[in-house]
Amino acid sequence: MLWNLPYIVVVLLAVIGLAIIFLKRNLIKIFLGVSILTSAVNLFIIALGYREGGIAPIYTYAASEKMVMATPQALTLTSIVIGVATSALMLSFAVIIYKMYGTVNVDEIRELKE
Amino acid sequence: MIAEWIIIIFLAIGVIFNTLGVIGLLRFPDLYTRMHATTKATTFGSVFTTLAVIVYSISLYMSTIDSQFIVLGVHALIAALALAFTNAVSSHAIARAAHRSGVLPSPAVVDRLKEAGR
Amino acid sequence: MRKELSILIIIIFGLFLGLIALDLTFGDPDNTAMDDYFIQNGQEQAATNNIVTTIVFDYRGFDTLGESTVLFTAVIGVALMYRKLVKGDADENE
Amino acid sequence: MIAFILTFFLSLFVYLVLTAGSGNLGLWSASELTAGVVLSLVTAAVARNFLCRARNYRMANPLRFLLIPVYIIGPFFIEVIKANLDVAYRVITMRIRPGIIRVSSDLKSDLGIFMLANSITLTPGTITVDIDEDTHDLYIHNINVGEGDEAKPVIRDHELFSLANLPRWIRRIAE
Amino acid sequence: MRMSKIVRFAADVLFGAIVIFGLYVIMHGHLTPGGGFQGGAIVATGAALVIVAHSYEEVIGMIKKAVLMAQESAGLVMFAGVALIAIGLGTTFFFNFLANSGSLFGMTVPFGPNPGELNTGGVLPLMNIAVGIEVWGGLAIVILYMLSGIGKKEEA
Amino acid sequence: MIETIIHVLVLTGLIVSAVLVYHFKDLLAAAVASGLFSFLISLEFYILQAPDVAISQAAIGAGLTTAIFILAIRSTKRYEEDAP
Amino acid sequence: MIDPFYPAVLVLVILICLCFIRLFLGPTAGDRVIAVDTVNTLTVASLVILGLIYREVIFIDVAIVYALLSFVSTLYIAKYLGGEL
Repeated sequence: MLWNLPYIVVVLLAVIGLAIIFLKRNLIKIFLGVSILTSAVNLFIIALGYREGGIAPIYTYAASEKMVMATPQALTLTSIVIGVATSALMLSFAVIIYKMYGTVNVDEIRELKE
Repeated sequence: MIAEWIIIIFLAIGVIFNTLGVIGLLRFPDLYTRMHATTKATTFGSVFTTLAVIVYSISLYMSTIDSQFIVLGVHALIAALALAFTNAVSSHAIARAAHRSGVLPSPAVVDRLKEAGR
Repeated sequence: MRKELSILIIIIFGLFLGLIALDLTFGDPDNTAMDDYFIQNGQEQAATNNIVTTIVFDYRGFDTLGESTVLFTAVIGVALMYRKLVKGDADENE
Repeated sequence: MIAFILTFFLSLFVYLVLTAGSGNLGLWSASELTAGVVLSLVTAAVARNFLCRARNYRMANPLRFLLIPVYIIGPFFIEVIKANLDVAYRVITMRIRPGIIRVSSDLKSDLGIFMLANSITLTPGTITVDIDEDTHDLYIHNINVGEGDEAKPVIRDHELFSLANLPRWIRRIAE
Repeated sequence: MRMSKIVRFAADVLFGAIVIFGLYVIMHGHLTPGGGFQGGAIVATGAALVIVAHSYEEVIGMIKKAVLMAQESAGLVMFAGVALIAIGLGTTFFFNFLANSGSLFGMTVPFGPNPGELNTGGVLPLMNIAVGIEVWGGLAIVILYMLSGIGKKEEA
Repeated sequence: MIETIIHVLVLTGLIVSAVLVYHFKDLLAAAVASGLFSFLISLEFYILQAPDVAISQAAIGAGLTTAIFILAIRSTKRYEEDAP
Repeated sequence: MIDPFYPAVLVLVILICLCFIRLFLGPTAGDRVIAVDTVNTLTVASLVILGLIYREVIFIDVAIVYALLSFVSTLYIAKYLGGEL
């Protein structure tokens, strides 16, 4: 019914995230792009496990009903929490770079490093 | 049967006020008047759609004595309360921040806060 | 020059991903043997209703141990970096 | 110590509301009740210095707590409905006359100021923009300033509400 | 600087509610959606709410970094310890030795949305609590340190 | 049928908010759009029957990620200067 | 008797999409923030109704989390805009 529209959306989101990473020169903007890319990957993993007409993998009613695959959800669950910690780490790198060089533009940082 | 009509009426009220809120968000001239539309109308509308859910859960509990509908109604009520509480405070915070950052109400007959010099 | 190259790389990568995406089918996954095992046996083996928690902490607990270690390390990294950044702050908390 | 006990009972109440309908001891099961007591102790240990920051225990009286739902369902809700019809009218006709005016109230406690500010934000075509921390005067943005109100330096709080006298209710609850 | 009085009062009231709700999510992780990661993140966000409503100097007096750091380490150690007990009992790593044993957390679970059977799940509730404590401490301390980075900067 | 329309609308919103993150020069606005992206992807997880992940994404994306980005923007600078 | 909920949630999602216009246009950052705040409110309402449509009681927890915690990011942005952070 939906064909594979979610996968197309995942591809578009990944392309937008990559475009931000490649084309923008501001470090904070680049980290926003990284977080978008992470979310796209999470959405891809969840969409892989979706079954048409399935219910959530929690036994609220009796068993033997069609359930959505549970392993992708378990993997995504931890990856989101890890994602915020790593993005905090990246942002603290950005803050330190700003302290040292006075800018967060990657081109200027590269020039200043010479 | 009465419950169905109550649900339909509540949903209609909720949807209409949400729509008016979003139209106000798009139509009003400056930030503060937009905030009037969003804060009051959308909070009211969302609380009413949640009330429809609560009425539905009560009617289901009346017909089938199943304790999970108590859970449904109570949690929806908590969601509505949290929504009203946080929306009021956050709109105050945004209005204060906007006024401090220099966004003044553009059509305004009087601005006592600016006269107070804060 | 570099900008055009970047755009080219992005377009190629996007087309590559798009070809993969067109191959997959949404809403009907193929290999589900492992998940079916988890869904059918998870409830009685671990006595839980939530299969996701069962997988996170029981069947794949080793993964979770690794990930919580990653979380710990990232937080320690942030703490060390900021403790070096803010000198006068170190004495009021130790 | 009083703060600890108050936080304990409030969080126990919230937990019991969250888990209502789980068993047959009243509405709760035995394990839920045990867990509720333990978790409320943890919450009280963590949050005891936050809830009762002002060290003002006037609200410990349960009768005042029971007045809050009455306030929300009764006069407050009527004012909310009127304010929403007013906003709907202004959205459709765009007939607005906005301005920021100053409102004085003689409420002193934190809860009173908080309830008045939130009632003003949600009800009569007004939004609380700022608060004077010393005199507790509120600066509010009114979407339709009444004729002649822009000349007055200060407006009393009960002049804003037309159907029910909300400040009097708040004074009865919080002062 | 701190925010206005209304926001501060709301933050103080909501902090308790968020903490008890986060603990509810942690405790019911094996019955309803939720668990250690989600509940810990919710409580940490509550801590972020308190941090944003007050000034940095007040926050330092209320929330101690050393406590949060100890909490994070204790969570990780507890998580690994529960997994190691299984080896001590002669089974494999991460074996759910408490499930269906009849003792603490050892009941079998019926079907239902909120059956109130908290006493189930074997070691899963213990692990949920451990991970919850770890995530709570970790994410709260991230916010606190990132706030400390800007506290002294602008005046210099 | 209506479910499909809802699904398509949410997916469209995801793409639009991601494009807005790319478009804004003001980093604060970009962070706001990123927060909106987090909310919508949480709604998408909810529709895909993953409530665990939806809670996680709502807690993290709604509160913490935006807060961390705002703190970092405050520590550095707000506007992204135009690269030559 | 689940019929009236479907059109309601459809309208809510359409309204969410309309808020993007203000997010895109908004001359100041404050306008964008109130657009996001509106999206939060509408999303909580649609989450509650969707939870009812799926007949899953436990899904309502997500809406509570949402309603409680979207407040925090709004406060951070407001504090930054007001120059108090």
